[in-house]
Amino acid sequence: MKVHQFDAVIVGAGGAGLMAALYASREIKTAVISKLYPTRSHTGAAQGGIGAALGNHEEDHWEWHAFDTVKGSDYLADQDAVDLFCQEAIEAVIELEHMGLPFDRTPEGKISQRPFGGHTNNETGRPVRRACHAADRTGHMILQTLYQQCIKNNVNFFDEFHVVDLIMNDGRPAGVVAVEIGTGEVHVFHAKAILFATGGWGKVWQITSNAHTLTGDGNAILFRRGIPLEDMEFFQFHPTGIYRLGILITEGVRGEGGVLLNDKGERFMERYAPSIKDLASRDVVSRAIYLEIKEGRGINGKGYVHLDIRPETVNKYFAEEGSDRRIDREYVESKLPDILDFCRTYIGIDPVEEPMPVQPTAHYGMGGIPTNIHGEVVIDENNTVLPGLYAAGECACVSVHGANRLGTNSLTDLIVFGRRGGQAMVEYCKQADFVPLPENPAGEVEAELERLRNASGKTRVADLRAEMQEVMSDYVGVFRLEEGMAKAVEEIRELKERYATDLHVDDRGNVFNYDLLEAWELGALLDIAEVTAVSALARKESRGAHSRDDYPKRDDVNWLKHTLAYQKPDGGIELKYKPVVITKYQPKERVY
Amino acid sequence: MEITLRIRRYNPEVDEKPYWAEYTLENVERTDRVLDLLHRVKWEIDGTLSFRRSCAHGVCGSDAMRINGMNLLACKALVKDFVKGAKGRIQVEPILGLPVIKDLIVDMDTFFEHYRTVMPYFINDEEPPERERLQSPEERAIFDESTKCILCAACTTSCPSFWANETYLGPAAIVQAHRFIFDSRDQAASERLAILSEENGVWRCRTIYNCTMACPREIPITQLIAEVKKEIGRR
Amino acid sequence: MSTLVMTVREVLRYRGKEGQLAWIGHRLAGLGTLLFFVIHVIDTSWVYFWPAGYEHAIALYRSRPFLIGELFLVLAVIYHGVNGLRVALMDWKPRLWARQRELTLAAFVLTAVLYAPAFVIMMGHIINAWSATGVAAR
Amino acid sequence: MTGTPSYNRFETLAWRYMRLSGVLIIPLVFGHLAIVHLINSVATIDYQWVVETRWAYLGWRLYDAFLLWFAGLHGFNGLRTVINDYVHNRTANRVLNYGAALFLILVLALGSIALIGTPIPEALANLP
Ligand SMILES: Cc1cc2nc3c(=O)[nH]c(=O)nc-3n(C[C@H](O)[C@H](O)[C@H](O)COP(=O)(O)OP(=O)(O)OC[C@H]3O[C@@H](n4cnc5c(N)ncnc54)[C@H](O)[C@@H]3O)c2cc1C
Ligand code: HEM
Ligand code: SF4
Ligand code: F3S
Ligand code: FES
Repeated sequence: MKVHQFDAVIVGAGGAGLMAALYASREIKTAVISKLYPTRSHTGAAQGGIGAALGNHEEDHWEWHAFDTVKGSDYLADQDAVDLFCQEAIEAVIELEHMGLPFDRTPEGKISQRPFGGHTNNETGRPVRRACHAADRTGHMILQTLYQQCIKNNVNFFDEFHVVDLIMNDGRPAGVVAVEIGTGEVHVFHAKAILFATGGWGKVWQITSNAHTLTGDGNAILFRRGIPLEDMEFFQFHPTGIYRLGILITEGVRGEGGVLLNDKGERFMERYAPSIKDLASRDVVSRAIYLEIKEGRGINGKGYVHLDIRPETVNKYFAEEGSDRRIDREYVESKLPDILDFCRTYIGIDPVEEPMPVQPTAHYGMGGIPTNIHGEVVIDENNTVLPGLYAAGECACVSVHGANRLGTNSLTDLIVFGRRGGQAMVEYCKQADFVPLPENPAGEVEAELERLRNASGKTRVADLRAEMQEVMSDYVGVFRLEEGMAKAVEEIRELKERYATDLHVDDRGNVFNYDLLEAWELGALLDIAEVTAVSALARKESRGAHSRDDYPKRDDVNWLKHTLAYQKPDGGIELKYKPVVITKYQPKERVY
Repeated sequence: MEITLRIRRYNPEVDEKPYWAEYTLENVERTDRVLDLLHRVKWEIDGTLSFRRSCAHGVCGSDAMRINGMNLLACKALVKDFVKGAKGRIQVEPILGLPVIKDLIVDMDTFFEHYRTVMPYFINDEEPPERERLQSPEERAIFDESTKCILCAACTTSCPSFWANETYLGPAAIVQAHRFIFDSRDQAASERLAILSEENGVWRCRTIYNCTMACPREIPITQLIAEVKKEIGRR
Repeated sequence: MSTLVMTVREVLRYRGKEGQLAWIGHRLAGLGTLLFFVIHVIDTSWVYFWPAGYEHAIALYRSRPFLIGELFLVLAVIYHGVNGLRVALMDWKPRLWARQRELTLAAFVLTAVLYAPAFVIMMGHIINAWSATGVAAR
Repeated sequence: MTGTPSYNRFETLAWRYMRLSGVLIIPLVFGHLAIVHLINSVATIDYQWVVETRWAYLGWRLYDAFLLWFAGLHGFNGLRTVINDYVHNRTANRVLNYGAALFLILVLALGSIALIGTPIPEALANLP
């Protein structure tokens, strides 16, 4: 076992982790630990854009952005945080540009922006161009730019180190335990401040836009250490994943004019969201697609619809709407090169010639580790801060996304709250001392890893994971029912039992034992699946991404509140609730 | 269809030398990725098989390997690209020129060291303006191709010049340098060009084109290298 | 040095297609030509330093292995020259990369076209030489 | 940034030289091949031929001198890059490179001396 000491340790090197690292490393001794090489983080997969009311093409205001965000969240977002978020978004995006990020440009040389779901001109209700982008690889550019700047600033990276535990001493965080993947060696990182930025957990579901490595590790680690998880029932299903593969087709396609069509060739979104149609927010569109499919209007009666970006189709609708915009093949090629590439490679379809088969795909966790606007982890209904512990990015829940995140707001979240987290750690480390390491700080988790390494039951990790994904997709997906969710909770508990008693791991070695680490990751997924199902079962209303057939209406009287799920000492889950911060925007019905 | 996967395997804790192992998989779809097949081997047959992967759709750069003799991303290589009939073989081995650690996993240290050598970060020490620095779409287009790189190393490890001599910075590092050299906002082009004018820099490129053929992001690497060579010549 | 073996092996194994083939050929042809060039300069200098030796050397060139070697030498020089021009062209006009396969094939074809008459003429010399002087018997 | 960065001019020049000399060598060496191996052949070439039909003329001597120097430098620079590719051990690399350079000097010297020194046969020299 090796022990390292840093002022600040950041777990995760996606957009959020790197942004925090940039800020922290300027003033305090900082380490970034990541189970992937930083540039492999899933931020690199983000396509469409980063939201900020720059107004480079047309009138726009951060207040509009804030209202759209709150409305998109189905009024569950904390409005003080949203205001700050939308204000800081502007300077954060400019800061990225100053770091060299190669945005697409307008003819005047400014950052180019495109329309995106749920982002509107508040006066006309029409879509507004707010998504700052670099073709359809915005996340890639952000990740690369931030990593480059970290290299420039000599940030200490521990690449391919898998964090498996948070060390607590007397209720205070003292560091983390990580496995060096290349050698199997266990390392202890002793730190004053620890920030988690481990990203999402889409792998809980079958069809997902998320990477294989997005297994919610940070959330599970903290949850096991008694920290609650907030609003986990809200998980976003992106309307347009490639049929059966789940690979994301960015909302930018619809931003550029693409439309969704059912088997009859109808632009069905006209019925569900008469004013902004295909650019309604994601929960609305995903539900619409499922309803179409349920009514038998999926393409050839199958479980998908078409997304059409062929210039002739798009121009037809532009003309119908009285817009004078027109697009052509070259334009599509230049704005959506990667999307075209994905379709050509994986399904042999050229989107400029043929429409793309799409279905909703598990995409983004609105909930997560509860934090305040400084990235500090808060652990109860009164927002009590746990000093020294921070979270940012998708794994965190500030909450600015509430029950449904608007497209482009996650990348903004990484930058705004990653930066705030980094700054807060600096302030904290300047005045705080190290919490001493407890005796044998890695003992517990080492024992668990040993158990997994030698697990010789009958259930393969992959099979157990597949069963979990099936249960969650069937019962805790886009549409939910009391009965199904109860069943899910029960079945997940059974799977957890088998995980504890009947698991099988082949690889008993130390070097790059991904067999073992996948088993560990499955443990995290199961914990998260359970929290999600339990939180969802309890919430008896429909709001944002949580949509119940048995309670189809939003219920602000009883449910305008955040869920906090705690692990009970005996292993069960306890739910508490905390109020939503409402400032200017009173909840009202959501129509697009 | 039925596919026999022939994999170059090596576990430093058990094996003295690398060896070939074969796995036969049934019910393979023509559109399955080679990554899917590797997963099936790992998940259904032998969990000790080790390889890196994450995104599974060609954007993270984890899983460059040599498939049927050519560097590709396992997640962007489809079975139908290699096998036409109902039965066939696909051969997978680690990329060449970096030390193999286990099975398909190589030690990427040299690769990232070369990457860091070329100062792969934006440098402009002037006080930035209030808003964005302006850049015309034309200026932006000059370095567009080099911004696409995902650091997968498929190019560098396909280059005979790199096989011959690992001190060669390699195409990936040059692409990264190109990204900044030709960015109108950046101020350190000369420093990077000076680094690349050294013996282990661009001159080791012998215009072989393996890199360009291998790049999963379809970056015209050889063109970019040549542009850098010309730029050095101009100074 | 071990990387030399590796390069040779992997150039055969890696499916690098035309560019790689063209390169290894260029390198071998260049080195081969260099070897011949060195020998040739030395023996030609004997015209000054050691005229008798020069006659010996020329006699040696007339022997069977050298006559066959000459066939290869000319091929090597033609190919190296043509391909060298292609490489210089590609470095000079980077955007030609999109046509690299065609250009490389063109270099192969041009080499063949230039070599074919040379080959016929040289074969003629060889046959003449062997039948006329009986060198073939040596 | 500060100061002028230092470029490796030698490598840059060497690379350029390879391309330029290559283009120049083409007519020289193709001509040489045509004369020596096609129009004539080793069967007809001997001391007499060299001295009387070739080096009797200053033009041919110059032609051969150009070929000697351009091809020599080109070939040895090529050899240098090959050595640098495959021989990584510092000492071995030095030894080989210096060895090659010395050898090049020797070869160029031999060739040049022969070109300059070989007397023009009297019979020819006396021609008008
Ligand atoms: C396909 C796709 C497209 C998207 N497009 C957009 C878009 O256009 N606009 C937008 O705003 N948002 C978009 N999103 C959402 C957004 O990209 C993500 O929410 C965001 O990138 C998450 O960033 P992150 O920094 O929180 O985590 P990630 O980038 O996922 O990084 C997680 C990091 O944590 C590390 N890590 C995880 N577990 C451990 C562990 N146990 N030990 C050590 N390290 C660990 C990983 O190595 C990684 O470095 C998209 C998401 C997807 C999947
Ligand atoms: C006929 C005209 C010639 C042309 C156009 C030519 C062109 C070139 C070029 C462009 C290169 C550089 C290759 C690179 O950097 O990738 C090269 C390399 C080389 N040339 Fe030539 N050359 C010619 C004749 C010769 C001759 C006559 C010799 C021998 C004396 C020779 C020996 C070499 C060698 C040894 C190399 C190095 C090979 C390598 O690096 O792979 N060349 N040539
Ligand atoms: S240039 Fe292409 S092949 Fe090379 S590392 Fe980048 S993406 Fe991979
Ligand atoms: S393969 Fe190598 S030699 Fe140059 S063109 Fe590519 S870097
Ligand atoms: S797994 Fe990400 S590139 Fe293949």
